[in-house]
Amino acid sequence: MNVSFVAIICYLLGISAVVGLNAVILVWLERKVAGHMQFRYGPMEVGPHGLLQTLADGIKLVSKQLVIPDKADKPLFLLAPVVSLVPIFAAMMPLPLSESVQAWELNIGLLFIIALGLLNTLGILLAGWGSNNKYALLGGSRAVAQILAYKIPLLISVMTIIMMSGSYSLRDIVLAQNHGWYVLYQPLLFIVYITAITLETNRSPFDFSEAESELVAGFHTEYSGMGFSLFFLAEYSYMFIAAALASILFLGGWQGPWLPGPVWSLIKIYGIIFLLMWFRWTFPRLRIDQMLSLGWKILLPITLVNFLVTAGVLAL
Amino acid sequence: MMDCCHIREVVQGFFSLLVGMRVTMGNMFVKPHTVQWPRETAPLPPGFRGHIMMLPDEITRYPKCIACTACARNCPSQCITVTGRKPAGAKKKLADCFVLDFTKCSLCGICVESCPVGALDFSRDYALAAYSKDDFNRMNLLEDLVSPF
Amino acid sequence: MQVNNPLQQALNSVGIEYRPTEFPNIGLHCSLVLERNQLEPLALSLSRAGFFIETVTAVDKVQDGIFECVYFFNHYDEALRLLIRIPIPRSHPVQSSIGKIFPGAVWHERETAEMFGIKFEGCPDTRNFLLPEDADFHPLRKDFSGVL
Amino acid sequence: MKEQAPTYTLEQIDEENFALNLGPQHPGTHGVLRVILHMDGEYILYADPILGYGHRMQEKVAENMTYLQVLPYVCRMDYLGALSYNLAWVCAVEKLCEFEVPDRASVVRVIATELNRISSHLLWWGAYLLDLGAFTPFLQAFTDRELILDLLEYITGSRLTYCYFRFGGLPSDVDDVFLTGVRDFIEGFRGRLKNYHDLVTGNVIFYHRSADVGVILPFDAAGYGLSGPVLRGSGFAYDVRRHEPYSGYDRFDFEIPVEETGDCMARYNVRMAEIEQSMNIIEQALNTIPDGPIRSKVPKIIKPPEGEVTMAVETPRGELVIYIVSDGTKKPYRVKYRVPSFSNLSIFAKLARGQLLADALAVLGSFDLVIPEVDR
Repeated sequence: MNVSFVAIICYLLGISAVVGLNAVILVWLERKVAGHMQFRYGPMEVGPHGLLQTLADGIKLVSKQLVIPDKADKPLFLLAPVVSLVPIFAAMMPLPLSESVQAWELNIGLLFIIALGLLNTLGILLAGWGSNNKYALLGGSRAVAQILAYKIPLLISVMTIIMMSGSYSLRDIVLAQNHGWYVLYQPLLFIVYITAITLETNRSPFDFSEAESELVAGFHTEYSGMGFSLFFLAEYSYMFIAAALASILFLGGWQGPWLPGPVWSLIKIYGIIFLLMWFRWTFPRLRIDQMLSLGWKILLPITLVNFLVTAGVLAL
Repeated sequence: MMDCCHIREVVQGFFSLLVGMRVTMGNMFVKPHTVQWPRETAPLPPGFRGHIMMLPDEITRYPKCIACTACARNCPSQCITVTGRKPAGAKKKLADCFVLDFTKCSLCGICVESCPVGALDFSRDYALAAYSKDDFNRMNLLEDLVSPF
Repeated sequence: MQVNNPLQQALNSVGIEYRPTEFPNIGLHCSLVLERNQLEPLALSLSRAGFFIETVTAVDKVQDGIFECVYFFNHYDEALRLLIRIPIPRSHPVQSSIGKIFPGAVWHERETAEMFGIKFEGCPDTRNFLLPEDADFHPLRKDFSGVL
Repeated sequence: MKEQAPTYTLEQIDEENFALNLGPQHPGTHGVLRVILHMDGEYILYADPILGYGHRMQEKVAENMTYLQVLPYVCRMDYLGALSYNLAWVCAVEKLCEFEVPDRASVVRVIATELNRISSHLLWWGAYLLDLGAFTPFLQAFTDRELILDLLEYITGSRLTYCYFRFGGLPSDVDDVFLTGVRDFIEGFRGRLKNYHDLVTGNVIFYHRSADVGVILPFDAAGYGLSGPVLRGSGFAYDVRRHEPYSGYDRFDFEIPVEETGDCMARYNVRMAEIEQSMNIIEQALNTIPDGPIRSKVPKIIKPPEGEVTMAVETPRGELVIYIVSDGTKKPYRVKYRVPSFSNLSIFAKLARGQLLADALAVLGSFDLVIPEVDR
């Protein structure tokens, strides 16, 4: 780890820029995708085709008062969005966009990102508990209930990939796909993985912790202004990380003909994000117990069987 | 056997999701139905019921209203106030004050139908906006017409 | 009329004569004026015959000094709208509840109770319903002026 | 009034449980309905609906108005099926005063009311899916609903709270533009309805959210006085249009869709089938629409004879009964609206018991409630 202090600062600044820009683009993209799937245009007023709408919204949110409920647990209430957002800066460090564009080549990068991803749930739980609101509490408890249901299939599918590539390093995993992307070998696992990251990023059809027709706004019911926008930022950044992992694990990361590596990476990442948006604007929400049985009764057996079969094939 | 059914169910369920995704993807290639107001406007139908207005007589440009108060009496919301006088030398009464409280009006059109001389009609004015309520709770409908008084 | 009319059977079983009315004119198949104590057995027999409760309401006949409790029943298989009127004195407005027989009647009775000030004895829930919780006026009475 | 708490037993309620105030401002309750839920985690132990936030005392209002003046007010109760209410009131007064209605007017009334029914069901379809967490169906339904609103606006002049029918007929005739517009709409909509089924009906998530949720047993239906699609989902083929035909519904050939299971899925299927039946009715009406006058001679001031009248109409939500007592003056002596949503909602407390919160909202959505109608 011969990364100098200055380099870390530079990378953090770069990551902040990626986080901010990514959120601006994704919010705009989400609204455009939603609009066009629903016979609407989406934002059109601020900037060409509403490109600057997110910026305008961001300025509005920042300038708003942060209302703290009287009976809320103030430290937790204020800490929750921060707990949600901060791990993202760390989690983005080991993500390679190409062979050379990577903040920190970490030999256990995959585990590092997955471990930090759990902190998002902690943020949601803190928000739900600290708000002292029944809807928020239900949202927070739902987020915790769903962790196990998706983390175990997720981890097993990641383990399968690790077994195939023989490395925890994201860079090595991509390089191991020189002869063929893993999605070609493991299409079923790819579907499971996409389902799991939909769950992980709390997006419809699994947006239990903020189910707006049931829990008003779930864990962020009481948040306004900056607190709310931090959660928003965190949500879209987690989407970016999850999609980047999916592209690295299954779609060969930056590999692709003609175009340079980072472009391929971004195309794949945003392709997967578009898929997640497509899910969101198509499906109704599951019920919480149905999600649990989906996780335990469908995803887990698939990944386990797949794991054993892969192990057997590799051993031969 | 149970497991076989279970797997088939899962696979069928998965394909039903793809069918739904096809529909939303298809939607993306349909031209949006939004009308970008105010740059575009939707056509107003011929029978559009805006707030009521006074019709002038074709020749004299005086209001046709004869101040019979049929509209005011039939109005379910009591939002019309009308008074009339007889100008010197005229046979009929003419309205000298016709005030509509548009904040109460439910746009049912009973006043227009009950008018015996056809002095009332719906305007096609739909983009109503004002800074205060006063602009609408005392709308003087005789304003634009030539007064006989 | 048919003999196997469920309404006829239900009425006969509690000893009430079935007299159909002219349906197209007033929209009813049968209209009865009953005593207060006749209601509960009739409701039970109507329930057994498969009738459903349409509504419970009242009419304030202020000149006669009575409230008329009005019950509407109908049948799902054939249209047999039955209207039951029960006059109760305005000075002592008490009526027995059929909420135990038709659970849906509870809401109608609560509404009637607060609107007319009729007390439904045995109604499982007597809180105010559509009016504010603390309202103690009865707006549908004819002598209610709207001024408190 | 003396207050007495409900005598239901809440044996499971202890300090582990909590009360959740659902509404009156909640995205899942479609209006100002408030339900106090006593919950154990996500499970509902006991639900207590509290009404009256939109109460306007419609019945007293009607007592203080002439028969004509009540007309625009009835439509304000059910803003989604306003023409059914409009029709109920004019039919009731016509029955009371024995006015004639010309054939053409009756048929146009049927066309307009059925269009209104389709638009109401479409809105329900979108809103129900919104309750289940899907957003696109809502706007998918709205794009088609807009077309209906355009058609109805063309004849009635307004888009939501229509006040189109008059005693003895209609205020204005319909022209060919409207009739061909309706024909075109039905033709196009039949094709688009397939997309609706692809997007939602076959969807496995939707199926699991709706099937076996909120089952209404046939026994309960009569006890709670259910009607409309909520009832027909439980196996009763009761439809006022068939049982007590009004406005010439007996001339049309249509089926009453019935499902046996009584769950949310059954109510969904009934409504989807009803949209198709309504289209059949409209098509028949378009083919048989006679020429002739649209309004019979009716006195300017309506003064019905002393007496009373009961008029039942099938609104998109169920059976509406209007009961008018006339004392021979210009104003009704007593008006009672028996509204379908009121009775349909009354079974909710029973169904919600022991359900998950998400299911309870699905049940609420499947009832297709219009709260101003419940509150009147």
